[in-house]
Amino acid sequence: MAGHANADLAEAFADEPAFVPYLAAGDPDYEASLEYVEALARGGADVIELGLPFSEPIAEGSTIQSAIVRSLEGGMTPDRFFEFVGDLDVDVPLVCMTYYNLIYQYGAESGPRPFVERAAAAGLSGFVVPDLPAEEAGPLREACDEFGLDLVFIVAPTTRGDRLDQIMSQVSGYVYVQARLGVTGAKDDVSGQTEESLERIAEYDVPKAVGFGIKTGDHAERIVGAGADGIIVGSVLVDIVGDGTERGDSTETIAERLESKARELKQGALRGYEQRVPQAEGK
Amino acid sequence: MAGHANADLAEAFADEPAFVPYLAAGDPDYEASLEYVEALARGGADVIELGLPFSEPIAEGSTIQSAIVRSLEGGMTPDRFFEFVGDLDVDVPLVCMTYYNLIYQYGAESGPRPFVERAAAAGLSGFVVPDLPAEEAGPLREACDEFGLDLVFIVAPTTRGDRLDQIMSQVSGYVYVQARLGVTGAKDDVSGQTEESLERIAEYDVPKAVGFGIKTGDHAERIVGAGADGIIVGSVLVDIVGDGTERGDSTETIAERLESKARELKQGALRGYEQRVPQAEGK
Amino acid sequence: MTQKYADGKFGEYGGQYVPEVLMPAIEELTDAYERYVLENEDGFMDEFRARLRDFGGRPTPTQYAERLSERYDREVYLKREDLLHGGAHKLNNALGQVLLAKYMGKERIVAETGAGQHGTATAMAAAHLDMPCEIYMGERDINRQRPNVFRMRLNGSAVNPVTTGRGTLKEAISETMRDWATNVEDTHYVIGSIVGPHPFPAMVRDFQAVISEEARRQLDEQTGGLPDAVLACAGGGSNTMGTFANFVDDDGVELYAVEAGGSSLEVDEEEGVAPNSASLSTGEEGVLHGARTKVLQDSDGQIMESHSVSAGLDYAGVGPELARLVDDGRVQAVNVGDVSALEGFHRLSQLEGIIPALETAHAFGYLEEHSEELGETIVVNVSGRGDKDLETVIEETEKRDIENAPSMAEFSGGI
Amino acid sequence: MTQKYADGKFGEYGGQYVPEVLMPAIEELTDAYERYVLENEDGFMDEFRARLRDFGGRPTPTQYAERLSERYDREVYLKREDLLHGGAHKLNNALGQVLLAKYMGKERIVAETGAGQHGTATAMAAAHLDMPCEIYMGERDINRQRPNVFRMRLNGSAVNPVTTGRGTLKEAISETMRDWATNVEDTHYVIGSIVGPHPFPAMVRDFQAVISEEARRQLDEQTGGLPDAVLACAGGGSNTMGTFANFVDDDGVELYAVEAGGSSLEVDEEEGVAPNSASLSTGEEGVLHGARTKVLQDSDGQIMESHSVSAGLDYAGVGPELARLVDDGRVQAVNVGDVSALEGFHRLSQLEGIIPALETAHAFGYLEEHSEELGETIVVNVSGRGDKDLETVIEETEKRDIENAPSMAEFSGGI
Ligand SMILES: Cc1ncc(COP(=O)(O)O)c(C=O)c1O
Ligand SMILES: Cc1ncc(COP(=O)(O)O)c(C=O)c1O
Repeated sequence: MAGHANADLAEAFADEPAFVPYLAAGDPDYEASLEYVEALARGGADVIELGLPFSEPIAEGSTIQSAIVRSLEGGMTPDRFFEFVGDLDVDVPLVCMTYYNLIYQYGAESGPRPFVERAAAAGLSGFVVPDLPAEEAGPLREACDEFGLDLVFIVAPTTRGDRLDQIMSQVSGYVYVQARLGVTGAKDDVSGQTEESLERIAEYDVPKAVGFGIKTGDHAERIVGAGADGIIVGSVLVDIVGDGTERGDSTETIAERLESKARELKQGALRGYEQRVPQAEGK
Repeated sequence: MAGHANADLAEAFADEPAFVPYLAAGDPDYEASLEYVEALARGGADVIELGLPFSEPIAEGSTIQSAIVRSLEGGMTPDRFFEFVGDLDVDVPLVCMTYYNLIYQYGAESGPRPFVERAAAAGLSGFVVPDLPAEEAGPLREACDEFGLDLVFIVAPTTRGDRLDQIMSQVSGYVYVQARLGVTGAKDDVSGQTEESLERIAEYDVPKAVGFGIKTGDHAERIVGAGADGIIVGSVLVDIVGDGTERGDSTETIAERLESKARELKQGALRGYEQRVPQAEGK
Repeated sequence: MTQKYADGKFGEYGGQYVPEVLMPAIEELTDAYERYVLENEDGFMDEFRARLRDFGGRPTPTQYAERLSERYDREVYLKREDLLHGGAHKLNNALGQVLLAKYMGKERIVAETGAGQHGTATAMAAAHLDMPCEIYMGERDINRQRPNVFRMRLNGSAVNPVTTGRGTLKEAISETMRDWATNVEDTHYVIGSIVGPHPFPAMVRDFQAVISEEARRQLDEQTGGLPDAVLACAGGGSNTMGTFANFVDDDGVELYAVEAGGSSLEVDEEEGVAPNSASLSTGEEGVLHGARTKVLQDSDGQIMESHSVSAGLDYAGVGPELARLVDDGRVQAVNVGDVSALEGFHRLSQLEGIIPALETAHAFGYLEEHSEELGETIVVNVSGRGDKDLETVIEETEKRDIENAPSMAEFSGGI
Repeated sequence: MTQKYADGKFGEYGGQYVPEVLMPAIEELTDAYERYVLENEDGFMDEFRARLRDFGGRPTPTQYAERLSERYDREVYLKREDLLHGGAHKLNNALGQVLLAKYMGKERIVAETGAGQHGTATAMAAAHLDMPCEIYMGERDINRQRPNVFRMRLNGSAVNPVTTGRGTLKEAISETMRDWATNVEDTHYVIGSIVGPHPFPAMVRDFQAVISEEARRQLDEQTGGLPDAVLACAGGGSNTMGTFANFVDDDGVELYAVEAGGSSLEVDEEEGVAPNSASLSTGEEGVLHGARTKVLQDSDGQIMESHSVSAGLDYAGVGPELARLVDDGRVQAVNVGDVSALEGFHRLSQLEGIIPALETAHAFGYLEEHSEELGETIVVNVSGRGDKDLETVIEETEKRDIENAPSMAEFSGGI
């Protein structure tokens, strides 16, 4: 574990591989979105990444962009987001995934502290901020330490050497291992870069959650089999919300689909872990 | 009279002021055009200027341009033109008004000679070539001398000094005194430049015919009263042809109108001459 | 050529707020910038200068504007970037970056474009240097700027429509960053102004600084001195910083960044819309497209849609260096609205025989309104020519009944 | 600057075949030409040169074309007149004549235009020099070239539609001569090419000769020598003679005037139509618009309607000096058809990042077809940029299925 360990996030990875789903809060509207997030929890989520939508999501592919547009059009704002967190009936840790400008602008005082304070009060456990590199993360890291929240960083296939050290010295909770180049989005294959990435960061003592492109239980199985401590899954779930909404399906139907997809992914992860444990023990 | 005096043109100005009407040959078609030219002769023409249409008539205003387009569309060519002259039943001298390129291109041999030879054979008396200045007129002048035809030149309100001398040394038949700046076209007033122009060339011993803009018997009267030896009238006659054709009037009707307009102009010229003769005698 | 702020920070502005996946590329680019641009390694800057001269047509003149000078009773000079190949200052930067990409061994170019000026400049540079090129452009902009789309296609570039959001420049930048994040290893992102993460703001400024380098020398040749005021329109701010860079140290020279005041400086928070693009004048500090800078945003920090009659100024952010210079009081952030810009457009066309870009026209709007405060000798940057704007001018002039315009009646249906 | 044939005769070509009413103006102009242009009286030529530099953007570069050089395995250089203010070589002449008119005390300018390039150049020069200006343009051309009409209007010129004949350039010239004949005392006629009565052919050549003056020097700076071949497209021939003038005495330099071969070199005598504009290659001696020269005419001497995909080459005559140089064997009269020109247009756009005027593209069509005969070092004049031609290119490319063109599908409806 790295130098920062403020919240309960790492614990979620302690016993078995963690399933970390993502949804944009408020997609397509506040009420339905509460149902969907709760369905993920029922389906076996160990941590949930909740997107607070920003108007310029430069790290997202088209699926999550669309979710962000729907959520913004539904009236989502930072304050509504904190309300949303309060209204959620789940008992897994929640991570806020958003862009730095929203964190920076929040509250009267300039800088990230007011946002973090409010997040802590709302019961959030940490943050992922895709446009905040370690070099610029000082003030947010400090505020997280002050309020006991985790700050998750993303490690890309291209991250190496000094950069990797710097990120690893700042991360807490878990590290988000980006499985491939590019932006978020479900893919039909598992990136060959995953194992290589996991190997590169093996020595660092922090849970490693792999994301970007995971779509099925099989993907999850293979990734956990390759050594991941958890899987992060976003676009395929967001698609369930988006497609169902577009087709006019009921909230319950969509929630059921999410729950069963979550189950599939969690089961996959567990299978991967089972394959691995004996091997690991064999070493 | 200048150094060149080849044909019978000057004679037409000898006894009384000459009325010199213009029509484009073949406007709007061959047969009707024959009638129109003959009507002018009946109306009192002393010389007739027959336009051989050229595709780029840079010295003509819109009225005569339109006549040229009609005539070309009716199939007029240099050879048809000579036929036309042969078919005409009039006994006044005929002057061919055209642009230099048609003269230059005619016949197998390059240069103006074949055209002039053919014109002489057809019974024409001379030429007016608005885009041929005295400086470039040598070859045509020579050919005219060879075949006994006149070469009329235009003197503009801006022509003075050496240029005037040079023109006057080349001209034969009559000099065409351009009454105003610009291009051909009927006008509602008589140009004040006329008297000045006539004065400028008074000393030269060649008949002076004034043209550009003459429209009525009154115009004609004033211009001859001011000392002109003749009047050249085009656009107002071309308009009778153009308007009548457009309205679908019969060839006879149009021919009658031309004859009566010719009469009006000729009478006007005679009135002007009568006013002038006693004065001239009084001097 | 200024070499300031090579660390990528302009006071609190600047930085590198980008997804981690891009950081290695940005570090590689920073390294290349320092070596090739700042140190002229392998003669990069010499080649860049030579190509700007032979392909781009540099130097562009600094022209004494007789009739404007008479009108305002002061000496007005025009820096003629409208004469640069492609018709705007944009090529200085595009050519520099595509050439740099070549030096870096990249095999593919991506770029965003709004009005299409940066896109066409990049497509020209890419054709010239034989680099495959894809341009991202908002779908709405594609429909508004068809001739520029066609020009890019003629130069052999692909034009990728961006359908997210409102389909304009802001979304195109985001989308180009996504492409870059996906193809970061063989691809260089040619950003179109002094915006984005370091080293872009410094690098684009250095490529554009040739404008003020020439203008300063040319004015000195003609007047034996420095101007009292330098005016340039500001969207992202590349022509502005290019025009200012070599005057920043001359304390006696006042620098005016003229932004698009649009139809009003008020914003509609509800709609997330600013009816202007005056981020320097009215924006708040924030993080957009990789840099901390002045941004048009609502109180939550969501970026607003900007608006201007000139598509090329229509951007919610501005270069971090300009933000800093404005805070420092070194640059005056001013603005004029759509009407004043249109009047400026017609005035320059009629009085000087130069049809300016609508972006450029803003500077002439400001000159008209404030000439008396600008001292004796004034340099105005003519950042581009207006051929691309003819349709817009017809429409916007008619709509507003601009006083000094010729009648638009016969062109009502467009041209 | 060549000063040959100041007497207005080029062998049997040239002369002054104009209505008498114009002769005094032509004599006055000849006098002014001799004093101001040939003798630099009152520093006329110095002022002209300074304005060409500061307003026009001269010198334009002579650029080494890397990819064309590679393609043809010889050294290809481009003289970049496309970078001149207004986007074509036309301004050299327009600025010279409007300035001359000022020196002559004239108070009004008239000009003809076909495609609108000479009209826009004249309108720009007139605005710059504060001269009222009226442009005659065929009605059909007005409808085909709306953006150029609008540009002239923006610069404050009146545009007078010419409805006679077929409403194109030929008729516009005739009509402008009529205006001149009417207003000859205070008006100067700015003719657009090296055509018309003396002194126009010599004078326009002298104003355009700056092209070859620069190209000769610039090429020498880059290669230490002269080119083997110089190519320029020829309509009336002003850019051609401008590009050739300072090479005419260099016997080792072959000069190629590339005319528009249109769709065919055959003529339709019946219709009075030549489906090309190749008057140098196929025309016969005749008199048109004030000069004896090579002319597309039928056997009677009626002038034919010419045709080319490029409006600016679409003229039935050609400058008398070029006619003479072709007869003398000093200039090679060659031509390429519409298809070859369109391919040349796309080739230059894609390979060099320069979108040329369709007129210019003819020279590149010829280069492609005959590069092997042109020696080691070739200069091609890029007489103008192609922004004005985008609509035409879409239409004509689609119609013909040009091989090297990008797909026009998405632009089918026009842009
Ligand atoms: C002519 C012109 N001027 C100015 C601008 C504004 O850009 P910047 O502020 O980055 O120079 C643009 C952008 O397209 C432009 O085309
Ligand atoms: C770009 C360009 N090149 C060439 C020409 C042909 O004219 P000239 O032969 O007189 O140079 C034109 C005429 O409009 C033109 O616009």
